[in-house]
Amino acid sequence: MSANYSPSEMMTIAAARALKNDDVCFVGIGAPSAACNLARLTHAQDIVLIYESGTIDTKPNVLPLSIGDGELCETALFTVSVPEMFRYWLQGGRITTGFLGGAQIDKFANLNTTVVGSYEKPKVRLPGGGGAPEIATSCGQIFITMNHSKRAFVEKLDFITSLGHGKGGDDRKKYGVTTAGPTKVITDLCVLEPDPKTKEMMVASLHPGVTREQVIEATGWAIKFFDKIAEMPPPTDKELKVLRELHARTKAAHGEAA
Amino acid sequence: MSANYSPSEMMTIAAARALKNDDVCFVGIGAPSAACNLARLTHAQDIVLIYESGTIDTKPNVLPLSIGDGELCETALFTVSVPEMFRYWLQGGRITTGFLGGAQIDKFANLNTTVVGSYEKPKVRLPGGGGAPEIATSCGQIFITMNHSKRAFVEKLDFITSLGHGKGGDDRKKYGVTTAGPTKVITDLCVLEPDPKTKEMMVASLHPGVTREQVIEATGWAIKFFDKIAEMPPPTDKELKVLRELHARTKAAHGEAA
Amino acid sequence: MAVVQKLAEAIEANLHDGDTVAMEGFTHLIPFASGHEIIRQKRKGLTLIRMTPDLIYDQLIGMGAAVKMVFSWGGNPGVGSLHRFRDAYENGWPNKIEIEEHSHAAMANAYDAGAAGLPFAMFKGYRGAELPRVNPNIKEIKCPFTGELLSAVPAVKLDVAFIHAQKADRDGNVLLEGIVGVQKEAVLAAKRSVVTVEEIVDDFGPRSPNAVILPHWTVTSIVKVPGGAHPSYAHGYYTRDNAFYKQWDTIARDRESFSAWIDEHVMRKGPDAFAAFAKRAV
Amino acid sequence: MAVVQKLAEAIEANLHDGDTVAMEGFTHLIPFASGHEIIRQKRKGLTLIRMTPDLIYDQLIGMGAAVKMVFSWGGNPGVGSLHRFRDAYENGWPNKIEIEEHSHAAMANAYDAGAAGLPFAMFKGYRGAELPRVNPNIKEIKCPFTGELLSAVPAVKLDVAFIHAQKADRDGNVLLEGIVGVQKEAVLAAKRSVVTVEEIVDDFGPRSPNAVILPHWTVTSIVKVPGGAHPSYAHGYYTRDNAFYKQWDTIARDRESFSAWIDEHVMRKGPDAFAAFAKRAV
Repeated sequence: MSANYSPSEMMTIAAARALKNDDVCFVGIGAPSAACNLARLTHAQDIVLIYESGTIDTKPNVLPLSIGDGELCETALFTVSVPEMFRYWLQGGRITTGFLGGAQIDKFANLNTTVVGSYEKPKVRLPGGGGAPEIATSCGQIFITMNHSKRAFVEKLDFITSLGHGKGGDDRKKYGVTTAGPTKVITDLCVLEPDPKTKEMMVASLHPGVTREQVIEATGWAIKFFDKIAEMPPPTDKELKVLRELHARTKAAHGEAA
Repeated sequence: MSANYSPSEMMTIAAARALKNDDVCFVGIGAPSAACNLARLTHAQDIVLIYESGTIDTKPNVLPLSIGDGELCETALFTVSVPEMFRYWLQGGRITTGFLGGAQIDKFANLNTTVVGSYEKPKVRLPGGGGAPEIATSCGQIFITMNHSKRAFVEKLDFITSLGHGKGGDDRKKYGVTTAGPTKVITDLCVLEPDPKTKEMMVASLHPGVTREQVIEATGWAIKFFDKIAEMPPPTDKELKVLRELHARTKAAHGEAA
Repeated sequence: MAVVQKLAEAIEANLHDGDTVAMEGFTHLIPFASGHEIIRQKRKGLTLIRMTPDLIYDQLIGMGAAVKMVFSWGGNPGVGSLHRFRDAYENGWPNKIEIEEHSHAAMANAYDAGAAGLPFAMFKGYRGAELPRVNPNIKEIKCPFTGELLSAVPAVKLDVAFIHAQKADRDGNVLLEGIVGVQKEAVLAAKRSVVTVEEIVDDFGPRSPNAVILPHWTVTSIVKVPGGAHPSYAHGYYTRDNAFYKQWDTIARDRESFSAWIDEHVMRKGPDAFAAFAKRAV
Repeated sequence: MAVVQKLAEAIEANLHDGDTVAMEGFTHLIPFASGHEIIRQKRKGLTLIRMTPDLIYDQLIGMGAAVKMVFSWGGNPGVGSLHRFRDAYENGWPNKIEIEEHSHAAMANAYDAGAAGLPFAMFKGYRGAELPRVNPNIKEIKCPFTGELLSAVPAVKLDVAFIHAQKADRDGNVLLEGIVGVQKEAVLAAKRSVVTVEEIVDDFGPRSPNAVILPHWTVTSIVKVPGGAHPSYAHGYYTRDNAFYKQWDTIARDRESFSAWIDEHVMRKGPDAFAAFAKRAV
């Protein structure tokens, strides 16, 4: 085990560990992409990775900068059009686990990636939802990766870009949604999971060395903890090695391309 | 010019002549397929032929027995799935001329390929509409090829499989249809075209040697003639040669396959 | 996750009496070997969905496997009638069957909707045509922006899809090429799927990035049956047996010659018999 | 029927002030050469439709070509904001622009519906999401069979579609390979289309029967512009210039450096300048 790792590496590794060998993942750029490929290169070598650019069962050697880098297509089993991706594969219910992130999250894991401030007169105009609104409802379950801060973990979203557990309980069903929704929020401090009944996201495990106070301090709502909190095992040497090699290859590839 | 040709050859040749070099045709099996390929091998070498099996811009060396013979795919520019064929290409309005035929036709060129007798208790259960209901309304215009007989050219259809000019006039518009519909019915005796106003199909030309009486006798309604009737020029030597070679190649290919 | 099985095992495990099934292939890649195995296993009460019933459903219907057929063009392509279907529908031999009739566009869209997880398909269809009068599964919907009326039909939802393809790889992925019809849609619209293939390869090798592939986690069972599409065909392997399609008209025209043919060519044979047709490859 | 032209002629003939256009390419094959020519020809009042506006629309918006943008994800992929878009939308520089915002699923379906000749698209979308509150072009429809509620958006209908592809042949057919995005749909949903290509060949040669092709009678104008997708990429020709995407963040962050960049790399250059990027092929 290595003591020298960053909180961001711990977040990626915790997300990778949550993935199973038979998962079919709808992968986003950034931490999700790193986590999914780390899982593929360690304990889940048969995991199927799908990017919304249409690339199915892809095995990139370097992480893509964009959702449609050539690497994804070149290493994919096959590539479909974007309408087919969203119609047959996502809406068709063929994905077990989708990844999302956002600028803001609330206690029911609803997400905002649209605006800070009002929609009509935003303080900050963010990129928008992209695939998120339908990823959130069509995948079997959702994993969310985000850095933990009061600015991001808020009492009330400025805009609901994608549905988490709505107002809690079985609120998803009201919208005709039958999938599980967010089952894990993986941050650089801890992992949140929904209370089975209220669906409020609560701390299920802390990363090594992280205190409850740190989490409380970094959360914009009165965050709750499960009765039994596990401590996330630190990254193994292998996990760190594979992740760092992946990032090094990526950095070299993207720099050289200029 | 050759005097030795059959009425069926004249029908195919008359249909071929009606096709233009820049037509994009939705081709059916039988006489339409022979006519379209004859046109391609004579005066309209750039004509685009599409079969509903998904084969686009195909140049078969022998006529297909089925709508999806391997020959069609092997000689096609490309082949799409059947949903794409009906959605993007037919419904998308990308076809100039569609071919239809049927067991029964009425004076407004509505067609029946579904049942003889009642739908629920048919005297003869025919194959059904296949692509016809949407070909009839989505193509720029429709050519119909049928052998001329009282049993086929009827006062009233047992079942309306596909729309021609409906009850006449601008009846097609009532159904939200903006395409021209049947502009020619090409038989083994003559060519019918719609009256510009009533849209009743009337004799526009007679095949060589065919009399008005023969046509009247073979039609189940009181068929009308345009004021000026042309006589269809007989097949040229080249047309007959190309058509017969096409049929000979086809016969050899289909027989040998056993 | 696809498993490689024997054909008898695959049918046994995946198909039950009363199931709603599609055996697709638009002229090309029709899964005849699966059809014959279903006849041998004497399944009953099936609802058979197929755009063009073709000989494969004529054979199943003639053997009493079906109670309902959903279709859009019920003939022997380029030849004439499906006599066994007509005998069942018109005369109730060997049993009565119900029909649900659509157009090709309707069924192609209904498969697409099934694959896409939608409850129904919409299209510009049936305008001025009479089928909506006799088929209650054809309705209208209105565009909420323009007011235009469109046709609606229920999505195809299957218990089992049967298809035939050129190749599977060791991971259980399936490659189709040529006239691909609605096979991908049928498999994606089904709870279970049985895919017979010409061959199983280690790797598909060099190919278009946009090749038509069904990945392993969408397929239930893979069975190697070379020639398994005969008298239909497999692009790149063997051609359509157009002469047999013509002969079928005589074979199926009466009940005795049909029964004799099935006895000789289906009941007394197994899937290996199809290999003889694969060998005639061109 | 496709004609082969110079880029300046193609834009001149096909694009008019006030048109509704899409320049598509999902990360891959983005038609930057056409975008630059549109800037040089100073078109105004355009409605720009694109799932991911990317740098191509950031450049057009920064030069005042657009009055409206329809989109589903408006960032610099993997990098951050589109500063010129934000400056126009938040501060009205160089002019105000209106936005119409959708999800990817909505736009992908809307392109599909446009290609299919439908007036609208339906999908299981926006459930529990807030965009329908602020976008009147998102409505609901009800399945006439199950009563399930689905989202509806208008089909994409374009005056002109601009795409970049690998190859055209002498007949004017266009071949795309790799991440094909919504380009086929964009062309089929458009009245006119301008396709820039890496090369024009006599014949596409051996290929999958199911290759992605736009046939000549669906294309208005073909222009050979090697490297014309840079800093995006062309599968089989050259890779994405990820470093430039990162540099753009600095270039576009302020108005002066943006204007200087456009002046140097767009206004003082022509389509031939893109050939330098094609040569960096891997």
